[in-house]
Amino acid sequence: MENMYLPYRMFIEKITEEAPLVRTYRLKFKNPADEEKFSFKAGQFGEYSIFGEGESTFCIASSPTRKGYIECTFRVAGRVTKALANCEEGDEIGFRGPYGNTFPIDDWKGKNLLFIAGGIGLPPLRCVIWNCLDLRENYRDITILYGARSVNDLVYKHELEEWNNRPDVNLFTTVDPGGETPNWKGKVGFVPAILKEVSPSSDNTIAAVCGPPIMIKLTLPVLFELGFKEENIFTTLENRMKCGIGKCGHCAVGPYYVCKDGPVITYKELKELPQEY
Amino acid sequence: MSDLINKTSQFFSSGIIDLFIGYKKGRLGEGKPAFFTKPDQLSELIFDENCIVNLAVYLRKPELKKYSKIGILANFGTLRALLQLAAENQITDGQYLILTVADGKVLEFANLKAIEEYVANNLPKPNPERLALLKEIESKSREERWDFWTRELSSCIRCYACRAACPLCYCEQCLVECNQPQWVGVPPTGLGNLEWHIVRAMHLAGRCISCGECEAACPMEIPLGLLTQKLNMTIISNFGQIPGTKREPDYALSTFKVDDKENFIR
Amino acid sequence: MEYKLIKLEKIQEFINSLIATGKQVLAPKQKKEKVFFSLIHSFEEIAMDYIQTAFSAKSAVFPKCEELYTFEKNGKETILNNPQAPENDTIVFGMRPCDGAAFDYLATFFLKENPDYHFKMRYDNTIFVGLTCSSGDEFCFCSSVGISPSDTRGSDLMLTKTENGYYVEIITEKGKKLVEQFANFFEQIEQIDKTKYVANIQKRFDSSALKEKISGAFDWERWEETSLPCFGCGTCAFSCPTCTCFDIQDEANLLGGTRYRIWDTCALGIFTKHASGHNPREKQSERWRNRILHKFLYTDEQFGILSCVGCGRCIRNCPAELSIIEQVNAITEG
Amino acid sequence: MQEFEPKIVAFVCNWCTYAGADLAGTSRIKYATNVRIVRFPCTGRIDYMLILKAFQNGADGVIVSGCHPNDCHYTSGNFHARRRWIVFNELLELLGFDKRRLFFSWVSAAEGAKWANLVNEVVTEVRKLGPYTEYEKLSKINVNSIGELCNV
Amino acid sequence: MARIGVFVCHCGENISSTVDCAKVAEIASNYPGVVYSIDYKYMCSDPGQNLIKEAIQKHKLTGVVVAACSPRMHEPTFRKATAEAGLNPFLCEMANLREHCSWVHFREDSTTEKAAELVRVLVEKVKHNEELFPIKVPITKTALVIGGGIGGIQAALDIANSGHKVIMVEKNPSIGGKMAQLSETFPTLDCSQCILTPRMVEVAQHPNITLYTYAEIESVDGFIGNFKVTIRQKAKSVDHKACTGCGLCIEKCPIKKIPDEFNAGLGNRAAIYVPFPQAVPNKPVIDRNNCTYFLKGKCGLCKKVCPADAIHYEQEDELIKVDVGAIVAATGFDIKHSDFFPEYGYGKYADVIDGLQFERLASASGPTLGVLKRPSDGKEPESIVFIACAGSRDPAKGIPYCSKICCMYTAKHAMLFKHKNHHGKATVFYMDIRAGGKMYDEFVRRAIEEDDVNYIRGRVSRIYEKNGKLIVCGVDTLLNSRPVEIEADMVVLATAAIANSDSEELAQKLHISYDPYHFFSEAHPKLRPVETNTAGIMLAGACQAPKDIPDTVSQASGTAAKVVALFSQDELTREPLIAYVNNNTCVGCFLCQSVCPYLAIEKEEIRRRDGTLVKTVAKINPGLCQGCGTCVALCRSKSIDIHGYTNRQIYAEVSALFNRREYAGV
Repeated sequence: MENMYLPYRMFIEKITEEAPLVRTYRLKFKNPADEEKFSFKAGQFGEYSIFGEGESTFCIASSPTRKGYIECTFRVAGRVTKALANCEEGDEIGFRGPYGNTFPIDDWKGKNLLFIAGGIGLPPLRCVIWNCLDLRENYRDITILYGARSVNDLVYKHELEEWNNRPDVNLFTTVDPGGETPNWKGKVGFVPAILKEVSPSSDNTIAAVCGPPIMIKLTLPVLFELGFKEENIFTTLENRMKCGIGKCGHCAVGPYYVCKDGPVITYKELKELPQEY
Repeated sequence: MSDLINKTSQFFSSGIIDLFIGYKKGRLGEGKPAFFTKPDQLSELIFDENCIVNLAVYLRKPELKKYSKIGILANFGTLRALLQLAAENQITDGQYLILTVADGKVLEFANLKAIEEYVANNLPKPNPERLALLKEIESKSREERWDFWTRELSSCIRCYACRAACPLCYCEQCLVECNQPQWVGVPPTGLGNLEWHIVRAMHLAGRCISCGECEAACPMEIPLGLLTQKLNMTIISNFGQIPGTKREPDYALSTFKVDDKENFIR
Repeated sequence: MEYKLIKLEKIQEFINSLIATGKQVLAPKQKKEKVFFSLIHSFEEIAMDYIQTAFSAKSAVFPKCEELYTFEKNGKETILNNPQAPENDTIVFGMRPCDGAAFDYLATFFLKENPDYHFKMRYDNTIFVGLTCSSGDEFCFCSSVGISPSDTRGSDLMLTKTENGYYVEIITEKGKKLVEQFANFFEQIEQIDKTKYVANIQKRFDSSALKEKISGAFDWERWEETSLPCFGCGTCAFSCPTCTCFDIQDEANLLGGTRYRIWDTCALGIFTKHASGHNPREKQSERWRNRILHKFLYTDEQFGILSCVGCGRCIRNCPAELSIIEQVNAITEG
Repeated sequence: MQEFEPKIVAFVCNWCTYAGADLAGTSRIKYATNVRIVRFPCTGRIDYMLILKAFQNGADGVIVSGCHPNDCHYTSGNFHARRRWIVFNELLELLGFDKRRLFFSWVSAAEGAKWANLVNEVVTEVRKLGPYTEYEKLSKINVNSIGELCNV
Repeated sequence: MARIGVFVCHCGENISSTVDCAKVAEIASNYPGVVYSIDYKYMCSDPGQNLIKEAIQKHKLTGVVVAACSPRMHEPTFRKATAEAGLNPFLCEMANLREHCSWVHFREDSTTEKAAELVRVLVEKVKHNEELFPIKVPITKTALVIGGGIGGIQAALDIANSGHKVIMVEKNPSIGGKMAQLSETFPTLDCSQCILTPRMVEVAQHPNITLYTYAEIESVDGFIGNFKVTIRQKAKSVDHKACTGCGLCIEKCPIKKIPDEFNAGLGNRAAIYVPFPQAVPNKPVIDRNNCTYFLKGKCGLCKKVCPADAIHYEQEDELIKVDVGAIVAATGFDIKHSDFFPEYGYGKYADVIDGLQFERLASASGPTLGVLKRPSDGKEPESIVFIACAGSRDPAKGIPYCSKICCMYTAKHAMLFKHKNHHGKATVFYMDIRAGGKMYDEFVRRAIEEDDVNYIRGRVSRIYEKNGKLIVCGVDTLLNSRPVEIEADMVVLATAAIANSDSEELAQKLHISYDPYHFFSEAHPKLRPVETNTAGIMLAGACQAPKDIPDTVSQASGTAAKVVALFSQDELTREPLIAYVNNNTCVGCFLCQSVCPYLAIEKEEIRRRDGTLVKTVAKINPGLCQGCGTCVALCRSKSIDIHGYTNRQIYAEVSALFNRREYAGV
């Protein structure tokens, strides 16, 4: 039997500075055998270890279609993320996972996809966005609406550029009023307002929303107004987690363990849960 | 008791209080904490020397914020805790309606100054049994003492019930929850446990009002109150400060005398 | 099922032989006012007459401080090491049937889904010897949660004290092996009717009424009022035989260290607190509600088992004298 | 057999003892190499927890030193520190901690020789005591322990 | 992301003779986070510093550890070099390989091992260093001088002459202080008022000085460069703008028998009065406690006679708010009075007087116009006994300190007496003669040798009256403690100099510390003798400790220099190594407040956007904090930390100790 708490030993292949205190690490397996048996799906997350400091939970931000590495994007907040931020390219860290459920992208085949993200909420969706883009033929329109507090706070700036240039993606980027720069070509305004402005069709469309709670709270009514059904709105939950495998109890919301029954959840399911997230 | 109940119910009916924290009969006949929101519940209200829980511990509960004025039936430890909390800027004069029962009579304290006077006049002598126990431990050899505490403290499961039960452990972030740096090892190893109990004792030195709730709450029967007691005795004998007797700041460790005596500095 | 008898005078020899053969015997032992499960070095240390230990014996399979793994730092490389499996069998001796049921629950919880390496390592290595309750107190309520004071669930061997000695029911293969290994202490006996040796534990609440009410109890308006005396010490959870929550913590220096899992509880405010400061369960009443609902609703939904076994420890240990029985009755009364 | 070389940490204030140790250097007074100095602004800054951490990290002895009473650069930091030490010392005493390994001293900026002597004395005394193991043993207690939930 | 550079200095051979510097650099290169490591002969030389600067840029260093001499020596050098390379200077730390290692150990493995470990400790520390920026505090270039004695006058003039504004507050109706009361000054015996009054006038006329007499300090807030002071201008009842100082009111005032403070009670004054003829300002005030109008509501004579209509009974105390950047406390001292010496009959025998009274008797402007007349009957004394150390150096009296000025003025008094009465008999009882000072000992010798003053070393046990004479009983310790009895017509006690009775109150208003005798405490007894612990508040004169005039004037000029130095900048730049509070975790117990020697911990209210109070937390005033960190160690929840010595930094240092595996090759 396997000690599920033992992480894979990974090394940092590449560090990208995304925004103030936000970084993306590309991780590769140290042991080729580990890489061999490892696979994951869009929406899953993992526990990233700095030995001696602890573990921190983030989603896998790269697409399962891109093999040989995983990427994570994190904001420096606590003890572990601070220690992570102190790492150099080539340094070793631990990773265990993948954990949790996935976006049901197979069920989404033939549908329009609407991704709405705010701030550091894009990384969980980036995974599924790339996954769908890499399987572009399976889906109809793909619309991405991404907002951040300021231009500087936008993450994945290069990829936003790339998506913007792709004819098969409708990208809308926006920054909060006052966060724009003189060269800013995107929109200015809060995500819910821009969503209203863009007003995508809800017909045969799946919406995936990820971002700060206040953004989600204000975006949902707009989605309902646009005619989205509760079961077609997906989001990901972020509770405090420790074990990742439904044992330690930290992330439990009633009988629902975010780490194993989530983190991907439809609004319909979310409504049924006790309001403890 | 009827006097107490009558008075308290008057406070309710005249709208002076809308919550009263007192005691009712517990499983072994002793008083257990009870919260009264209506005068008709007050028939259960009791107060005697077996009402030992320090009710001041409840005052920090966010659940109590919705009550406009709270009355509290204070035993001696609670009174001292209230003074100490006032000295530490945690409660203000007049914030609570404070009652106690002395010689069968209900006393209502007009202000903290009145509590100060009452406490000054009624300070009990240290419990001789506890002193004897402390003395017994102190008379052991250094190694025996180390062994004794290592064994006792190894029982600790780090539930922090001692902290939760202490009316003066009100920090929003306890030192053990500080992880940058991690001052105290969280795992309940012998080391982490020793560190925790050193921290607890040091943090209460000069602040502990000797209510004994920490030890009473300890599910592992660790005599941890002896540590705080010892330090309090040190503070009193060296610096003359008795915690929980003053409503203004009076903390031996934040002041000094040029001629403080010590014999261990080379 | 096989039945044996172990004479009163033999029990001492039996225990001492277990110890002599290197088994770790965990048995009730008196400390001050309370009885705790402790490692026993000889039979005399055991407190055989007790109603309930202050803590359950769950530490036998779920220690309060357990190595998940160790790591050594060697330059830029880290070497990870699995913890060592215990060398010797552990015997949990003299646990109450409620605890047996609790171990049954723990096995389900830890092993059904994402089986837990560390738990299994110890669980497989542990033999549970139950002891029928001949008496109970007003805090015992196993019968209210569908467990009897002579329940054999979760035990490998079940002992019942009779006039002639301890009547032994061999429940599992593990138990059988142990009896075979120490056969000379056991006598063959026919099955007997245990009833007269078994305590009568009153029903403290109506479990069917509870079942009816509990699913909608999250929004019950009296949580706050009924939990006011709780000051969040967490003793209920730490002493609970079925509470499984844990925290993961590292201890290390620059050369290496250990990743531990340690007991934790939802009763503490920091348990759910996010790094951002947001806390899904901000108030003690919410944490108290979570614990009650976890025991009586959530594990039922998850595994079809109530995770309260009616041992009464949380009531006996509560410094504010809150009672889970009173709480449940309050819920059922509405 | 090689002689035991104790590991000594010194927590010193910047203005007196650190300067005193500097003076020992400029005066070329030789003393044992066993000591490692950690610099603080003032003895008032020295947290008692750091003393414990030093032992946890393998120190066999700890020196805490600062300005003589009345000499504090900040006028009263050492007085506050002294009160804390008095209380802390009592706690260690009750706990049976091996206080022979903890040394408090006042060393002024002019007392380079006193500093050197202090270090040598401490090294000699701790060398006699041998390696400090009590603390290390503590860190193993309870790890994976199934039955020592309560030590009777 | 930690990218640390380690620079190991040989310091010529100072380090490299006992430490294998190359080895240290090599070991350090293997420490986690170290990306560059090198040793060099002289790191502090220009090429050495360039090495650091280049490495910072080339290797994008995020931290620098210079392993060289004591940071007390070259920390500024290397921090400056770091800053020049574009890295925040506070990301540079020094490991002390010279004073703490190479110079104190022999060349052996353990020395190199120690050196490498010292480097490691600093590497771990510097990983947690943060960018810090000097604190800038704007400065209001106005000084407040409290006290108009010679100390205050000197400080005020020096500051004002440097071009800065000065506000002087004097509690009496006139400036001048104690010096104005003296007859002559030692050791030159020049007339005190003659040398003082020009200075007083200069103050009054100086365009940069605003003078508030008959005024007190009500409250002081703020911090260095930014004090907000409220002055209470006591009601003078006389409009000084209108008053011409003609003196008619004083003449006509019916209440004339009020003991005169200026003459130490030996003369009388009126209820409306000018303290002394040369007073500045030379305009009267009404003493409301003794004025019939104020006591009984009628009289009004002064108002009637005033030709300028300057008498305003309805005047009220006025609170004046001023902003100042520095404060000079020059409040002077007092002497022990009356029944403190029952054994000397002071207060019982009119002819037992104190030194200040003697000054007034001897002064040409005094109540006797300079003729020495004894208070009881106005006779000129033939024999005077002077008793030095009356109260001073007497722990039993609670005054263990030396009052410093008495030896000198007693010699002066004896001399003055002898000069006025050549046949008089002057006897001095003394414990020791302390005449350290330029021309001081010569002065005392002159009294003994030229003026024939009889000095008896011994204490006086008792004085009693016999046949109209005062019998002074003492011993002569130089003659086997033989009892001596001296007949005297007058006895002068050199009573102890003590702090003003209101000095404690003022110290509390100023937030400065004071000693057990209520003299104000200087920041450092040797190196910062004119500053207090509260930045921006300085001392001048005897409010700090008993002082004579030259010392007072020197200190006042020193203080003025400090003030002027402060005012020479528009902003005060301070090292940012100060404490700070984590508002999220502070619970506002404020036990830290009393631990701060600088009273830098204030209360701050945390409010929601809608204005509701969340909590009150501690706040460190960056203008006051000096960075001792005592509050940091006291704070239970670790809500206070200190830049430069943060908990994380020090913890990392301690954790980095004793990891021996790295030294396998040593």
